[in-house]
Amino acid sequence: MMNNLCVLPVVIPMAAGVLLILTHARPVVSRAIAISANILSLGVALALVETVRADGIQLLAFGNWPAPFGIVFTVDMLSALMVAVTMVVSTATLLFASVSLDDRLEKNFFYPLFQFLLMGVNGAFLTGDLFNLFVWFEVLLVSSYGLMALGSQGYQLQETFKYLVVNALSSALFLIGIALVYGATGTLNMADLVFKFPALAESGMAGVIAVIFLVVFGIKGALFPLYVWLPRAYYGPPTVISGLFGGLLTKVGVYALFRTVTLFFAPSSSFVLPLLSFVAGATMLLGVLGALSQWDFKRILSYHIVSQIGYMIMGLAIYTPLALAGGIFYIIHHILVKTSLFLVAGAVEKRYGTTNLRALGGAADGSPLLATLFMFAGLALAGAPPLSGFVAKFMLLRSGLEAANHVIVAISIVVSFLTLYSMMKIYRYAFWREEAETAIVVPGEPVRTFAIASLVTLSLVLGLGGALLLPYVEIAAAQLLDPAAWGTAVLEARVR
Amino acid sequence: MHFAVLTVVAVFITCGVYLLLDRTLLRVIIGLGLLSNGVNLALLASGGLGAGAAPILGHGSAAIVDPLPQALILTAIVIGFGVTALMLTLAFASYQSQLSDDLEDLHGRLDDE
Amino acid sequence: MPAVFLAAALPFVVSPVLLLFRRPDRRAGLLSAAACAGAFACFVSVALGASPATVALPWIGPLGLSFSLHADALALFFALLITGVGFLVAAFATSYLDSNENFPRFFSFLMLFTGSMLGVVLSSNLMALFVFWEMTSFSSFLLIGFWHHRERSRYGALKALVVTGGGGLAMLLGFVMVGIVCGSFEIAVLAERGALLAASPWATPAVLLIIAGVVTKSAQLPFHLWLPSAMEAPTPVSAFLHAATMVKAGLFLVARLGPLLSVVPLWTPTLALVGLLTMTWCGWLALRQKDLKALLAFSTVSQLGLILVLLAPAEPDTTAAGLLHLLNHACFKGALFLLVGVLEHELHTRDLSLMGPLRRNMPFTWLLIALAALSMAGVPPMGGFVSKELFLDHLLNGHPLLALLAVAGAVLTAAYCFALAAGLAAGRRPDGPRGQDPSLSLLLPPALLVAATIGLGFFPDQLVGAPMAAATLAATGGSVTGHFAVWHGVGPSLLASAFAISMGLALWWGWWQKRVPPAPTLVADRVYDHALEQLEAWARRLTASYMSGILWRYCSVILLTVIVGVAVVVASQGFVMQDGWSSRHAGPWDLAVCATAILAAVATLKARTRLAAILALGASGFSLALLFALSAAPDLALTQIMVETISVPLFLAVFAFLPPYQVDRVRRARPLHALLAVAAGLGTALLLAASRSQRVAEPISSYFVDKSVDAAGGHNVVNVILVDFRGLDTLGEITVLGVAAIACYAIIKLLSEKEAGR
Amino acid sequence: MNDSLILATAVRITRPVLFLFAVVLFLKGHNAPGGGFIAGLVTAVAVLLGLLVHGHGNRKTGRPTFLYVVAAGLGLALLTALAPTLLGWPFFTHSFGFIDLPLLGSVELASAALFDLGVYVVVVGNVVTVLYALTERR
Repeated sequence: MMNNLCVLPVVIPMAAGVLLILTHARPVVSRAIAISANILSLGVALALVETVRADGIQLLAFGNWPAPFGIVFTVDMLSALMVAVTMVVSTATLLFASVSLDDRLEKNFFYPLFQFLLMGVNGAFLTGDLFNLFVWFEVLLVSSYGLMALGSQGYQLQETFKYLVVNALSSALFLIGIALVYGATGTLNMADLVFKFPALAESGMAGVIAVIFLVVFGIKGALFPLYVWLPRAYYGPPTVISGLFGGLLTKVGVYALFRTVTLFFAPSSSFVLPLLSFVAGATMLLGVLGALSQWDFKRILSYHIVSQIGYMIMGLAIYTPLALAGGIFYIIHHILVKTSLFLVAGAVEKRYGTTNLRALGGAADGSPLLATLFMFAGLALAGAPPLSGFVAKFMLLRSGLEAANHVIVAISIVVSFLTLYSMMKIYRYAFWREEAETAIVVPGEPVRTFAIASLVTLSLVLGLGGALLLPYVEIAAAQLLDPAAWGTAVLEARVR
Repeated sequence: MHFAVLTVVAVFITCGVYLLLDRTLLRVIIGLGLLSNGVNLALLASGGLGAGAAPILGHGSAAIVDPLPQALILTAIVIGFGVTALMLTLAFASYQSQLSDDLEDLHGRLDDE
Repeated sequence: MPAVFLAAALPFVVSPVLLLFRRPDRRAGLLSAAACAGAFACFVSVALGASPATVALPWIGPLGLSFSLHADALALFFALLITGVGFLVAAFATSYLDSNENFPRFFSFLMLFTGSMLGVVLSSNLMALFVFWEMTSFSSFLLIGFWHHRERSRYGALKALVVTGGGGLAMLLGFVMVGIVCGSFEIAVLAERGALLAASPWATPAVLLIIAGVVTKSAQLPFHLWLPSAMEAPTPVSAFLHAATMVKAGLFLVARLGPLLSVVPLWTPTLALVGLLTMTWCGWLALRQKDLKALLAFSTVSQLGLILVLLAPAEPDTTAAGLLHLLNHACFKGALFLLVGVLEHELHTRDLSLMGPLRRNMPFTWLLIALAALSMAGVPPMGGFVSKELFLDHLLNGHPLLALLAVAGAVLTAAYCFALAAGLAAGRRPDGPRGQDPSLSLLLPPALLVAATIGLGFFPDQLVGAPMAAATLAATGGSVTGHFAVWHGVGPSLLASAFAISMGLALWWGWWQKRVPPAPTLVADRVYDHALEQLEAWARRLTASYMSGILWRYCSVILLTVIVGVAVVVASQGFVMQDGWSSRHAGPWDLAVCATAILAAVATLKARTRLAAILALGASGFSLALLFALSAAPDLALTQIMVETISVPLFLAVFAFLPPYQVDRVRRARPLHALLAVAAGLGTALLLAASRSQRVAEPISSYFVDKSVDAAGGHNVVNVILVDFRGLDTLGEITVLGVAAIACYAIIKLLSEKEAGR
Repeated sequence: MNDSLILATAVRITRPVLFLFAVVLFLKGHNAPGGGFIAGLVTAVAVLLGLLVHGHGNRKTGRPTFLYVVAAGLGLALLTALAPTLLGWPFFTHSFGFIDLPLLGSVELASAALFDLGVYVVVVGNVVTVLYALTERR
């Protein structure tokens, strides 16, 4: 099915971004444009999800050039879901930012950078072309550099510089990977590669290419041992930006892993899944230990990003329909919950002027609603029932046990426990105790609370109403596990 | 031809990586520049280093070289250019606020203590 | 709407509604009490058969999860206990809490707990049971930490959550294993599939994991540590959660799953042994407490051990006895906690050794305490006597060593009960604080509970015989053979009972009365504190060891990962490389340009000044442009030249101002860096040659050459690819340029503003 | 003083040549080496030369004029790509045709050229913005 709808999640943010450059000096207008664009994209994304559910994979051959020659957007359920959840959290984040960001930052191109970031993220989720994926990665990265440095504080600048260098190295690796793929197969289209790539298995080239791409996406997705850059980088920018990054950016890397591993790497190299299983366990464990070592709200959350990514990769590594569905469920859950946690941190910072746990205190008395929201989100992150994290974790546990992968299951349980402990540590220091003296009342609290509450409510809905999302993630998992059908659908689609 | 070109790729990447692992701001940036030059050349080689005319049609019917890697390299060069500009800006701004070009001085804090 | 659903949902509905009350509004408490009463009435109607006992509620069907409720006699027994005690506690708390307390929050948490607890006992699905099980832990956390400005409260709350939450997670794993083995999570289905479980290799680990859940929740050895710390909660909470209900969730689970899990031989002996040891050891610990709440806490743990012993065999007679003692314990221990709360309220201390004589000043309070304590001591004709007789009876028929332990436990229990009753009567300090009996609203709830336990002593069979038999039938599928009676005739158990009471009396009189021994520090407590401390310290060291914040380390990690990964793959899978993919031979020009490029690259390493380094980079770029030109790529050559032309001045503009250039300031890691660099460079080149030499398919680019002129109207194929065939790449590429410009501008602008503001 | 005079003169002569060169590169791009990106860079070099001689002049710090240029280029490129969707064609479908003009003969009109123009504009906007940002502080 050729469908121009597929490109709208890229076009709308881009158009909005262009407009927002022009209106940058007028925050009120900018907010209105940005938020309406987001809501529009959200609508498109939901329409895409429904279209894919009803009619199967949606395609768009750009310039009317057929696959594998032109670039194709290949929208299966995973892509559509990722775009939809992206738009949900970004809308909430935007709402939050519109009442929390410093006026100076708002006027200095926060909104256009934000929209271009979304453009890159959505493009990466939708494309079916390896080099095009590289381009979208660059779009989202360069926007993230801009956002991360927004404010030009010393710490921020130096961490952004390091973040940039790490990602530039990763981009160079990406290009080397592409050179190897093109050199060996003469194609860049992922559907085409589904059929051509396995021929490389014999010579060992498939394995080499797999390692390179695993590292490239592992850097973006913050996998062991490649996540070293993340905690500091995410500490620098204003909390609301960290929130968007924490929820979204690493998930692009995880998405790329899900996509490429299922399409070519796992079918052609037997070591990929055991390797991922090991990496998943190490990522979970070291991430959560990192979180335990910290005394800052934002830093703890940053380490938990790492730790939680292990669970998603665990789903990929187990590689059964239930496991992949669980992994995708986990991605969606985590994007919502992690963003909402960062936003809570942002709201706390707004009120008390710090995120240092030792200096905080008494937020449960100062703003009980916020404490309630944190409690829900924190418990959801730890996988506590009946929130969204529990359903995802249950699926992973069950599939892990069914696949007799006992080690990873045991690690995941231990990490859940430590996550719970770590969340309660935050609660104990930031929300309990006597209220910190630095408390100030800042305007915009209701909007901030609304933004967080909407995400937390979604987490609750996905927990209690897991049956609503389950069919979608099951479709997504089934599509991932049948790359041949996916590839055929893309290659045989007719252009006008 | 491929031996010569591959040697250049190897040397560019070797020097690039070596500089990238330095602790001086400028050398890191130069390292990345060399690295991306090497990678671009690698992309060119992936299309094959055959004898052929430039991919501009209409001047006789001689065999032409693979045009696709050239297009990819062009895109990569442009993106690299944009990123380099941003990196220079960051290096500049970072220096202005920290007054050091030694990256080990810029290691940041592990936490707030 | 079925009454079961209504009753289970009521607390969850009331909980958020309560938050709408204003802070000092006691009506929040009344509403909670009303909710409990309403739920109680609903359960009564179910028990009388006036309403269906089963409600189907979907959750995630395909995963085997449902929220269906099933109120069989066992569940109803617990549900009535929960709502009944809940009603009394809510009523008590309404007048007990100081008027400046946050009533809405307190009762909201309390209702959340009540609902969760009802969920545990009513769920017909194992995973739903787990959901509510964990929710009781979370609400307990919030309630223990209710006075969160106190460090001890925060500590106790976290400890309770760590222990019960951790046990819960272990149990989750056990549940999922059982569910997979038996092919269902519905408890009714599971009960029939014990054979499947018994045959599975997972049976033993699964049972051990579930036992971990049980013993943590019910605070059995060695996890008894959290309950005493949880006593920092407001007293009504202690009475409700930590005496009457939550700690009994573990026991409920034993009763509920016993028939299924006892197919695994480990189940019964493990639980029975843990229960007995806990009963005796914590009885000893209770005897050594001066803090009344700590005494009651250890006594609770000890009593829970007793009940666990009775429930472990999953046989009808012992189960009935266990349930009876559970009911008794809820009554006398709930009453004791509430009464200790009254004492604390009146005397502002909980320390036994500081209290004045109570009998004269607070006669009613003392009387109730004494009666409840006597019931706990198992003195006839109180309710506690009836069930303790059954307990001793059960054990005297077993192994003599176990019987000895049981009797020792009974002796200790009797001793601390006398210490409680008689110690308070006279008081340690004649000059200690004196209070007076509180208002009726505070005395009535404990009085009702005490009345219940006395009633259970006189008319056990008439009062609860039938419901107990039904609950036992529901739990074990078997019928009770005997009757509950206060008088069994003279037998070994009566003798043992008499011995225990007299020995207890002697122990109290001869030893405790002389001097209260100092409260011991718990080994388990020390282990817990030390473990957490060490964990954090270790995590800190570990993280600090690799989270350096130093860029070259980041890059080294990445490079090392990819190089080692590729090397391992190549070493294990081999490597094919053929020549002949490059048909063009290098001419002198080619070689000259390549040599220049290499020289330029090496020069960047050697450059001693910034200018030289930048120019060397430029030179490498320009020679690359020449190489492009020689390789039939004129567009690339042009682009490269222009990019270098602009980049070099940019570099100069940025770096002109920096301090003198320093090369190789760090020496120590140089060899590693060189190794990584050479491996990366050489590796890339080799891989490239390998990949190119084994091309498996014709490249797609011939399509572009074919279509360029006719279908896209351009002769320069590269340009046509850029603006047409792969125009989307270019759209992304110019977006990168645009965003980079925005970011550069914003960074510099904000930097200037920051400096101007300084 | 003399140096800068010579430089200024050289630049005065070079800049128009460069601009013209840029135009040629742009127009030829579809059929010969060149195109929007290269033309944009050449234009930017011309601007750079001007900067070298004249400095920032009295350009007021902090006016993002050239970001508007970037926006215009991005907008143009996006609209060109978007236009075919209005007719139901996939995004980015280009079309081209030839018309006869006096003096110039047969001239190709291609929507791809419009897109390339967008590229050109963005490149100019980018380079000039970055240059100004990095040099205006001294």
